[in-house]
Order: sequence, then C-alpha cells, then structure tokens
Amino acid sequence: MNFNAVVVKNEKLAENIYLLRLKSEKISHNAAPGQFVNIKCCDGLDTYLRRPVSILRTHGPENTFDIAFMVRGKGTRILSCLKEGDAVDCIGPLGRGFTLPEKGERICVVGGGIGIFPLLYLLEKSAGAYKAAFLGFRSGGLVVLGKDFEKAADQLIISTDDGSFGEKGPVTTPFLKYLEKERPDRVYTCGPAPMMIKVADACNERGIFCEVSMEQRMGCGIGACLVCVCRIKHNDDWAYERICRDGPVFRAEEVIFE
Amino acid sequence: MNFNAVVVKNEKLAENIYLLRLKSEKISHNAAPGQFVNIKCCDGLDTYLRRPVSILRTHGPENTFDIAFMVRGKGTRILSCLKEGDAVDCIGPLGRGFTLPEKGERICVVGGGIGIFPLLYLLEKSAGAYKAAFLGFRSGGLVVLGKDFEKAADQLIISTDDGSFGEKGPVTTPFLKYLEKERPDRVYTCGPAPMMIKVADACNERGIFCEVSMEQRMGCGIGACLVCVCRIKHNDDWAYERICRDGPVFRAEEVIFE
Amino acid sequence: MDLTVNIAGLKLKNPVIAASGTFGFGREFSEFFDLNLLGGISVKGLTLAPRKGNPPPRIAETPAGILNSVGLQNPGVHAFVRDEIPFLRKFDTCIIANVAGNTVEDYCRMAEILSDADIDAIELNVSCPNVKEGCLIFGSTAEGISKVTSAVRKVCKKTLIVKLSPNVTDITEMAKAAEYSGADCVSLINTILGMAIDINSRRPVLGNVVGGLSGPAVKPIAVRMVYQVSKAVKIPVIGMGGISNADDAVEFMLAGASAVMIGTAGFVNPYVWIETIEGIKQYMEKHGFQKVSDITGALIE
Amino acid sequence: MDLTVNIAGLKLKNPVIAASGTFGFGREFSEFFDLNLLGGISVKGLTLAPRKGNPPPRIAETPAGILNSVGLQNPGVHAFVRDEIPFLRKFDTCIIANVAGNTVEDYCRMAEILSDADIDAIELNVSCPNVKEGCLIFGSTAEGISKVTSAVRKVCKKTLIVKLSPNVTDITEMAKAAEYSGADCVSLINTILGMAIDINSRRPVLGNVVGGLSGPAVKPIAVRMVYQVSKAVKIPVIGMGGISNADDAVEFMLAGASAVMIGTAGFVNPYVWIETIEGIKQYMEKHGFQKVSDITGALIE
Ligand SMILES: Cc1cc2nc3c(=O)[nH]c(=O)nc-3n(C[C@H](O)[C@H](O)[C@H](O)COP(=O)(O)OP(=O)(O)OC[C@H]3O[C@@H](n4cnc5c(N)ncnc54)[C@H](O)[C@@H]3O)c2cc1C
Ligand SMILES: Cc1cc2nc3c(=O)[nH]c(=O)nc-3n(C[C@H](O)[C@H](O)[C@H](O)COP(=O)(O)OP(=O)(O)OC[C@H]3O[C@@H](n4cnc5c(N)ncnc54)[C@H](O)[C@@H]3O)c2cc1C
Ligand SMILES: Cc1cc2nc3c(=O)[nH]c(=O)nc-3n(C[C@H](O)[C@H](O)[C@H](O)COP(=O)(O)O)c2cc1C
Ligand SMILES: Cc1cc2nc3c(=O)[nH]c(=O)nc-3n(C[C@H](O)[C@H](O)[C@H](O)COP(=O)(O)O)c2cc1C
Ligand code: FES
Ligand code: FES
Repeated sequence: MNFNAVVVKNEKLAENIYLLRLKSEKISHNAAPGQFVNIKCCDGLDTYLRRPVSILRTHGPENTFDIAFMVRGKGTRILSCLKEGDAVDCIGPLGRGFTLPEKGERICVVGGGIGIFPLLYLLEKSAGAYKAAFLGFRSGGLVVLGKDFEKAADQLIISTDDGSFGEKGPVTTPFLKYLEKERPDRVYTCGPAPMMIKVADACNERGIFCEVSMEQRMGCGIGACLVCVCRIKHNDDWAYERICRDGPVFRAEEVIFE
Repeated sequence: MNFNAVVVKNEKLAENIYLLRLKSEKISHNAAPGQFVNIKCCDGLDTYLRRPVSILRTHGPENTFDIAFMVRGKGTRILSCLKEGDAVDCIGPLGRGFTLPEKGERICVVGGGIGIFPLLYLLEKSAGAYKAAFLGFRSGGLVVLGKDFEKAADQLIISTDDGSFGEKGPVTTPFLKYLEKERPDRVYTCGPAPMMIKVADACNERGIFCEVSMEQRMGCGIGACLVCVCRIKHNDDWAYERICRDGPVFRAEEVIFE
Repeated sequence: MDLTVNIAGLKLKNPVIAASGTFGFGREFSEFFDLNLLGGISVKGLTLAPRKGNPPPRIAETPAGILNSVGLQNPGVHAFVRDEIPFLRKFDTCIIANVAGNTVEDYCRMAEILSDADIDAIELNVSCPNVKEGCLIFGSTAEGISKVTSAVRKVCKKTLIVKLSPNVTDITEMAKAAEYSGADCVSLINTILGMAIDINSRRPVLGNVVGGLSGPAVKPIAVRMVYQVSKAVKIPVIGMGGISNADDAVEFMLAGASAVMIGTAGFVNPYVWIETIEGIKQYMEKHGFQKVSDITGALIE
Repeated sequence: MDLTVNIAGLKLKNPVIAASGTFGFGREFSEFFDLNLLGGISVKGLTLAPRKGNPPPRIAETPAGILNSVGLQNPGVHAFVRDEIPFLRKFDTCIIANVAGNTVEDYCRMAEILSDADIDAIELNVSCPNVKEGCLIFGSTAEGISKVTSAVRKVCKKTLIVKLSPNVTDITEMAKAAEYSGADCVSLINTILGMAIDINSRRPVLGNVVGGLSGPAVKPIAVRMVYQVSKAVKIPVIGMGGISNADDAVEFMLAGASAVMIGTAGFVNPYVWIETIEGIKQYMEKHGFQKVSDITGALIE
C-alpha cells in the first residue's frame, strides 16, 4: 500500500498553485473521486508527517494520476519543486470518496479554493449526469483549471471574493440563487468551513442529498490514530469520526460543524 | 565570516573518500595549514550541527580551496553527493594551524587515515624545508592523494595495516625507525589517537618539536561553547582547551591524551 | 538467532511491539503487513465507559516530532472485549490492553473485566497528558502509582505493565513505586506535555491547547529514562519514545530495555515495526549476539 | 516601532538575549556581528572557583537537537570580573551573569561579588543537569529554589533572574517558589536531561554518560512551560528552548515571555540573534504591533 510514485510532470497553474502528474499503477487504478494520497514530502525530519492531498484525476492507460495543490508551508513548497523523474513516497488511495450520481441525475458541485480539486475528479467520473459547477476563489489570479471544469461540467459559474474574475462575492450566492429555481438530485461540496456550512444547511433544509469533503490535520492517514476527526451525528448523540478513513466525504446531514 | 562556497568539482578519490573543490574568496585567501571549515551539510534538521573538515589546500588565483573527507555518517554522505554549482554553507577558516617550518629545516609529517589531509597543505606550504612524509592507511584501497604527497614531500613512506600497499603495519613503525637515524627539526602529526600518542611520546622523549592536530565533536566551532576540548598542561596542572579555537593544532608536549 | 523475549512470563516472539494509541486495534495496519510478525500490540487506550475524546485539531507537527491531544477516544472496555479481541486473536501475537481510569475503581473494574478476557497483558496508563481527570494525576506521584498499581494487582490475573509518564522530576521513584506495588514490568515513556502556537492566528494549534510530544525529538530523553529506570528496578522495562528504526531500538535495549514499542514513526512509515525487527536481526549478526535478550543492558560504561 | 522591554526595571533595547553557555563571554561572536545589537548577553555559567568541566566528548547530535555535558567549565567569578566584564562593557547591551553553586553560600558569595561589579542582572542557574553537586539539586524542588533564592535576594543588588529546570513534575511550583522568595524574573527552560548511545561501540556518546538536551526538539516542551509559568506568576518570564528564528521567538512571546534567549541555534547560524530581531520587527509590522511588549501573552484562547 506504500508506493513510490514517479513525477511525470510538474506544472505551475497559477502563483503558488501546482499540478503534479505522478505515475503509480496501483494508485491510478484504484482511486475514486474524493479519495486522497498521503505524501512524505521529503526524506528525513524537515517535514516529518505526511501531507494529505486529494486525487485530481487519474489517467488509467498511462498509469498516472494528478494532484493539484497550493503552497501553504514547508511540505507543499517542497512538492512544488519536484522535477520529472523524482520519486515521491505516496500512500493511497485513501479514504471514502463521493457517492457517484446515477445516469440522468442533476448534480451540483460547490467548491472553494483548494476544495475545487476533488470536485473535478467527481465531475469527470459522473458521466451521464447533468452537472453544474460553482467555484469560488479569493481573486482572479487564483482561478485554475477553468478549462477542465468547463469541459467536465454542463454549466460553470465562477465567482471571486474581489470580483476580479466572474461574479463578485462568495460562491454560495450564485449557488443559493440556483437553488431557488432548481432542485438538483445531489450536491457535493468541498472548501472552507463557512462555505460548506452554508451549502450543507441549504441542502438539508430542502432535503437535497449533499456530501461534504472534510479537512483536518492528520497523523497516520489510515484510521489508526484518531487524530483527524470531525463530529458526526449518531442518533441523538454524536461521535468523533475519522476524516481519513470514515471520510473525508460525509453526508452533510450527519456532520456537526464546529 | 559565514560564507556560501560554491562547488567547483567533486571527485571521488577512493571508495567513500571524496575531494571537494569549493570557491570562496575569503576562505581561500585567509586559510593556513591546519585550519578547518565548519560546514552545514544540508538545510534543515537532518544534520543539525555543522561538520568540521580540514582545509586540504587553497588555490589563490582561482579563489578556491579543497577539502577531502571520508564518508562516515549522514553529513559526510550528503557532502559526497554535492554537484558542481551547488552552494555550501561554510564557516572558516577556523582554528589555529601548524607552525610553519623555517627554510632549510627538516620536517616529518606522520598521518593516519583522514588525518593525512591537513598534512598535505602543510607540506605544500613548507617551501624550502626538507620534508619526509609517513602515511598510514587501513588498506591499499584507502590510499589517496599519493601523487600529491609524492610531489609535496622529498621522501614518502606509505604503510597499510594489512600490507596491501607499501609497508605492512602501523605507520609509526617506519617513523620510529627513521627517528633512530635522523633528528628532524619539526614533526607534525594527525590521525587516530594511538598513533599520535606514539609519535608525540617519541618526539617528547627526544626533545623534538612536535605538533599534533586534535579531533573532537564540536558545537559552535568558534570557541564559544566549550564543547570540543582536550586536556592541555598548564604548569603543574591542566585545563580543558578548545580544539576549535585554541587548536586544533597543539604542541605535543602540552597535550594530555585521554 | 533467538529473537524471543520473556517479560515476567509473557513470551514475545520478538521485542517489537506497537505502541498504544498509534495502532488502533490493529485493523488498519493489518492491510499493510501481517500482524503475526509483531512481538505484540498495545491497543488504543481503553476506558470503562466509551469516551469521545478532545476537540480537533488533535495533532501539531513540531521539530522532529508531533504533539497529539486525542484524549483517549475509545469505544470502552466492553466494546473492546466484544468487537476487537476476536479480530486481534486471529493473529499469533501478544495482545496488551492499555487502560486508563479516572479513579482507582475504574482501573480495577477494567482489570477484572480484562482478566477474564482473552488478552495477554494489561498496561496501566497512568500517564496520559490529554485528559483532565485521573490518569496522569496518578502517574505524577509515587503514591498515586502505588495506589493504582497495588489495587489493580489484587484483581489482575494478567501480566501487569505500568506505563510511566516522563513528566516527573524523578522517573526512578515512579518505577520503584510500580515495582514495589506489584507491577510485573514498566513501560516508558508516554508523551511529554507540550504546546504549539500558530503565530499568524495567535491561537494554540491544538484544540485542547496542550498535547503530548512524541517522535524522534523525545528519543534522548526516553533513552535516559530507560537507562535510569532499568538500573533502579529489577522488573523488565519496555522502552519507547521516538524509535524510528532498528538502530534506535537497539539503543533502547542497550540502555536496558527488554523490549520496545514504536508509535509515531508508524505514521510516517507504516512498515517501521517490520523493518525494525529485520534490522535488529542484522545488528545481532554483525555484533555476534545470539539472543536478542543479550542486547538488553549491554551498554559498556 | 518600540522594541524595548522592561524586565523588573532592567531595560533591554530588544527582547533577544544570548543564552548562557552558548555565547561564552561574547568575544567569539563579536567577530561575527556587532554585540551592540543584542538585547542582552547571559554569560557562560560562573562558579565561585574555576571549574575544569566534564570529560569529552561533550556533545551529541540528536534528532533536531543536541545533548551537551560541558559541566560548567569556567574561569571562576573573580576572573570573570577581572578579565571579561571590561570587554563586555564596551558594548551597549545588558550583561547577565549566570551563576551556579554547590551550596547556598556559593550562590550568595557570587551574588555579593557580582553586586559590586558592573553588570546588569544575575541569573541563578539552579538547573544545570551536568554537575553532580548543588545546582539542579536545588532546582528540582520548590524548597531548594526558595532556599537559594531568598538567601541570594538578601545580598543581591542587581535584577535577580532565577533560571528554572524543566526536569520537574510541575514547573509552576518552581516558578512560584522563585517569585515568592524574591526573584525579579524567571527564565526557562534550561536543558532536559538526556542520553545517547553509540550502538556500534555500545558506549554512551558523552564522556559524562548523560547530558542536557537543547535545540528545536525541546521547543514544544519549553513553550508549554513558558505558557504555564506566565499564567502562574506575576513576575516577567524570559523564554527559551529551541528558538531558531523570529517565528519561534514570537511563539514564546505569545505564550507569555517578555523576552527570549537563544542558544543552540547559534551553533548552526551565528547570525541567529540578529536575524531574529529583524524578523520580530517584520512580524510586528505585518500584525500591527506597535510595541514588542504587546506580543507578550497575546495568545487568543
Ligand atoms: C483529505 C485532504 C485533502 C486535501 N487535498 C488537498 C488538495 O487537493 N490540494 C491542496 O492544496 N491541499 C489539500 N489539502 C490540504 C493540505 O493537506 C495542506 O495544505 C498541507 O498539508 C499543508 O502542508 P504544508 O507542509 O505545506 O503546511 P504546514 O502548515 O507547514 O503544515 C504543518 C502541518 O499541518 C498540516 N496541515 C496544514 N494545513 C492543513 C490543512 N489545511 N489540512 C490538513 N492538514 C494541514 C500539515 O499536513 C502538517 O502536518 C487536503 C487536506 C486534506 C485533509
Ligand atoms: C578539526 C577537525 C578536522 C577534521 N578534518 C577532517 C577531514 O579533513 N576529513 C575528514 O574526512 N574528516 C575530518 N574530520 C572528521 C569529521 O568532522 C567527521 O568525520 C564528520 O563530522 C562526521 O560527520 P557525519 O555526519 O558524516 O557523521 P555522524 O557520525 O553522523 O556525525 C554525528 C555527529 O558527530 C560528529 N562527529 C562524528 N565523527 C566525528 C569526528 N571524527 N570528529 C569530530 N566530530 C565528529 C559530527 O560532526 C556530528 O556532529 C575532522 C574533524 C575535526 C574536529
Ligand atoms: C496519537 C497518539 C495517541 C496515543 N495514545 C495513547 C494511549 O491511548 N495510551 C497510551 O498509553 N499511550 C498513548 N500514546 C503514547 C504512545 O503509546 C507512546 O508512549 C509515545 O507516543 C512515545 O512513543 P513514540 O515516540 O514511538 O510514539 C499515544 C501517542 C500518540 C502519538
Ligand atoms: C553547550 C551548552 C552550554 C550551556 N551552558 C549553560 C550554562 O552554563 N548555564 C545555564 O544556565 N545554561 C546553560 N545552557 C543552557 C542554555 O542556556 C539554554 O537554557 C538551553 O540550551 C535551551 O535553549 P536553546 O535550545 O536555545 O539552546 C547551556 C546550553 C548548551 C547547549
Ligand atoms: S489520521 Fe490517523 S486516524 Fe486519521
Ligand atoms: S565547538 Fe564550541 S568551543 Fe569548540
């Protein structure tokens, strides 16, 4: 389960945002949308723990998969410097991904910032569904993979906080407006907590199936250490469940956001 | 005083022994035989402390200096992988070097293993002296820089523990035999403690000027932390002196070996 | 080559044990390697009633280490007996039940329940820094350790291991108290209380503010404590704290440990336990040790 | 921007101080940078009579840290006054005399001598893990700290800092004892007792077998202790332990430190003190702090 993936390409998508294509037969053949890999960014002690990064898509025939990430700290900085041919120690695919829609269903994805990445994979794997994508970014300079989303979705709405690209304001505004007129069969969301809460609440109120992809600092990444939890409803009570194994994707109605 | 030196070449001299040529105007112009540089082998935490390595020689016109080293652990392994153009964080030149001989004096250097490196620089800087070099190695495969020593010394005797090159046995044997017939003006020694003790004792008995270059684990490398000490006689008493600053070269008669 | 280790009657096939709280109940790592290879497994810390644990974030990365503040999230000892022992027993490895209580009665009740269960040893966790009541309160004084240990000893039919906290002035006093009160073995160290602050948000990184430090950073402290304790008591010592490979494991054994536990390093390298066992064999070969137990305390001073 | 810090009347031009034992008497580092830039210098630990110190090796590298066992090698307080103060006084920076004794009388005698000398503060080292007598023996109990501190307080005319050992169960008890007994300030942490073994030679790496751990590895432990202590006492706290840059320094200040000391990191980066001062300024700019003292305790919980 612990694989050395080899860098096939490293592409800068925007300032501080990179796409890595990695070759690994096992990961590329076993992955599903919403799953992630857990990466040892460098040998040794400098970034001690692995870093979780979502799988952006796979290319079965070439045995490769892509990840896209924003440089946040030491680990992602190191990843951004990888070169073709470098080996990367990746564990994956990990976690429970999205429930794929049935053919003919209408779905929405609502993503913010780095939360858009797992949603692209979902869209690409949702053949036969009618797909609307709502993506939010802080500003136009951070808008990435627009072409890919355009291709993968039937409808694409982009908004930026500062209005420098697409609609101005939070991505939840066009999404909520959409919900006024339409009733999608499934909604999937990933991004900052405030955004996900709005999306989840709107869907829960309307009884729309909604899945959220959660983020939390991780230890083992495989479910053994109970470090990466979020609150999940259990009948009248709740329990901390593991984002790395029971998630990262949960049913929105089950999650209690902190 | 803290300089980025740039790798000009990295040459493998023998299995696990490397020569690095580094460009640094300040170090190459200020160094003297017996001094060392203190090297941060890699950024970050993996080799946390700097590693002390003797200066093998300098090339004034090219602003370069050489170091030669054996791969012992993590730090020297990283150094052995450096490539032309890489920057190396070096502090130096550090320490008190050898007392150079006067013109016309007869000198001997007695070196063992990695202890031979500072002695080459001394020989090359002792123009006008008559120079005999005694070098000991564990086996023939470890004999390095033979040509350079041949050129730098008027007389060169090499011995190996297993007899696979030169004389068989410890290097002290031919040196002590030499002392039976000759009385050099100055003797310089660097290498394993048992070897240096024999050389020092022989010289002290005969009242021959002898300098030893000491080795010890270091902290700061500049004399501030008192970590790198050896016992030095002070009248009827002794004190711990700092190898990095009061040495690494000491008068043999002053040193109390542990 | 003899890799077996005998800890107060408890026979381990090799000296490498998975540390409590880092290995769950074995299910997850069983997807990576054959649990039959392990000397033993110390399961996630159990409490009498189920515990929810502390709010996230529960982990922070620190230089060469991590802070955790899980806070003993677990399904309770009854669910462990019912749901986890049957799975663990499929493997031929020692099962150590790690237990933590708020009161002496808690510890005793769990020891009773587990004495009737199909496990090999009980590890008293009197050293968890991540819970407010009990536990570390007991582990911070020799009297506290004596009280819990002697009470549990009376009802415990299994090998009794007391896991010591490093957050004390003199660890040997704690070990002696455990020995005197009937422990068969001591294990050490649990995590060291620490804290990390995000200077941009100006908030503690951990939801619980403070957490327990583990990983390579703590190794020199742990080796020193194992060295001191193994000189101070006659019962065997299980060493842990920052072990990442066979060299580290051997270092603990030379310092006096009869066996070792590995935790945090498994987050980075899920095969660390297996590789450590292999590496110990290589060390024995190179240094002419026939029996792994001969490494214990073989420090030359 | 106001970088000054006032510690019980002692005015530092900035909160960055060189930690005792890592900076000698300033001579060596003065070749690297202008000592006038420093907030202060805590000199190598002094004893009444000169001390030879412990046998080498005196240092071992450990994950993200070092162990040292120098054992207070120093020329004695008289030689310090005679030979070192005149050099140090050439610089406009606070001079802190770090002193360690075998007996209460030793501490008092040194405090008397230094009260008449041209220095700014006395730092009582009751926390050196590398000497057999005195020192840490005092620092391991609240009574010991009280005894030394109150005796010294009577004869000490300088700002009195008590440097605490982390090798204790409850650091707040030690800090409270120091405060109660008249300390103007506490500084923490000194090194944590540790050990390293060379598995090939099977010998301890250090000549003294055990040594004190410092460097990045100890940072989370030190931050936690500074946080606890600054809540427990009203006197100012000087924080240290693993600081390698301005981010780390700010972390200690947020946790409650009024100033910081940096030691081990200077072995790797001789400019660390200067770079830290610059980095703190940048942090203040970015986060809108006018006075550096406003960072102290500005943790949001
Ligand atoms: C399931 C999952 C999927 C993710 N997918 C992506 C993705 O596709 N693209 C992307 O850019 N980012 C993704 N992230 C976030 C990514 O893991 C963090 O940005 C990354 O760990 C930061 O590491 P660093 O060393 O650069 O930052 P540092 O701040 O130096 O990291 C310090 C520690 O905190 C942890 N950490 C810091 N931020 C986060 C975070 N937001 N989530 C989890 N751990 C964090 C790190 O893993 C590390 O242990 C995902 C996170 C999770 C949990
Ligand atoms: C003044 C001086 C000059 C030296 N000149 C040379 C030279 O020209 N060529 C050469 O090959 N070697 C030389 N050495 C030895 C060299 O410093 C060590 O081989 C090197 O530090 C080993 O580092 P490592 O990371 O590979 O080994 P590790 O064993 O991983 O190092 C661990 C720690 O121990 C220290 N250490 C280990 N061995 C030694 C040692 N023998 N001396 C001092 N510290 C040690 C390291 O610096 C480090 O802090 C010299 C040492 C000194 C003190
Ligand atoms: C995430 C995590 C959870 C832990 N939970 C427990 C526990 O439940 N019971 C216990 O006795 N120790 C617990 N520990 C401590 C470890 O068992 C071990 O004592 C410590 O981590 C030092 O070893 P290491 O550095 O190899 O991890 C936990 C450690 C970690 C990192
Ligand atoms: C080599 C060395 C010598 C030290 N000597 C002393 C000393 O003489 N007196 C003292 O109070 N602390 C001494 N210390 C402790 C430091 O002042 C400091 O408390 C500790 O190293 C933690 O800070 P750091 O991680 O920044 O080094 C010494 C530390 C080192 C590494
Ligand atoms: S990270 Fe260990 S359980 Fe999720
Ligand atoms: S290494 Fe610090 S004094 Fe020599």
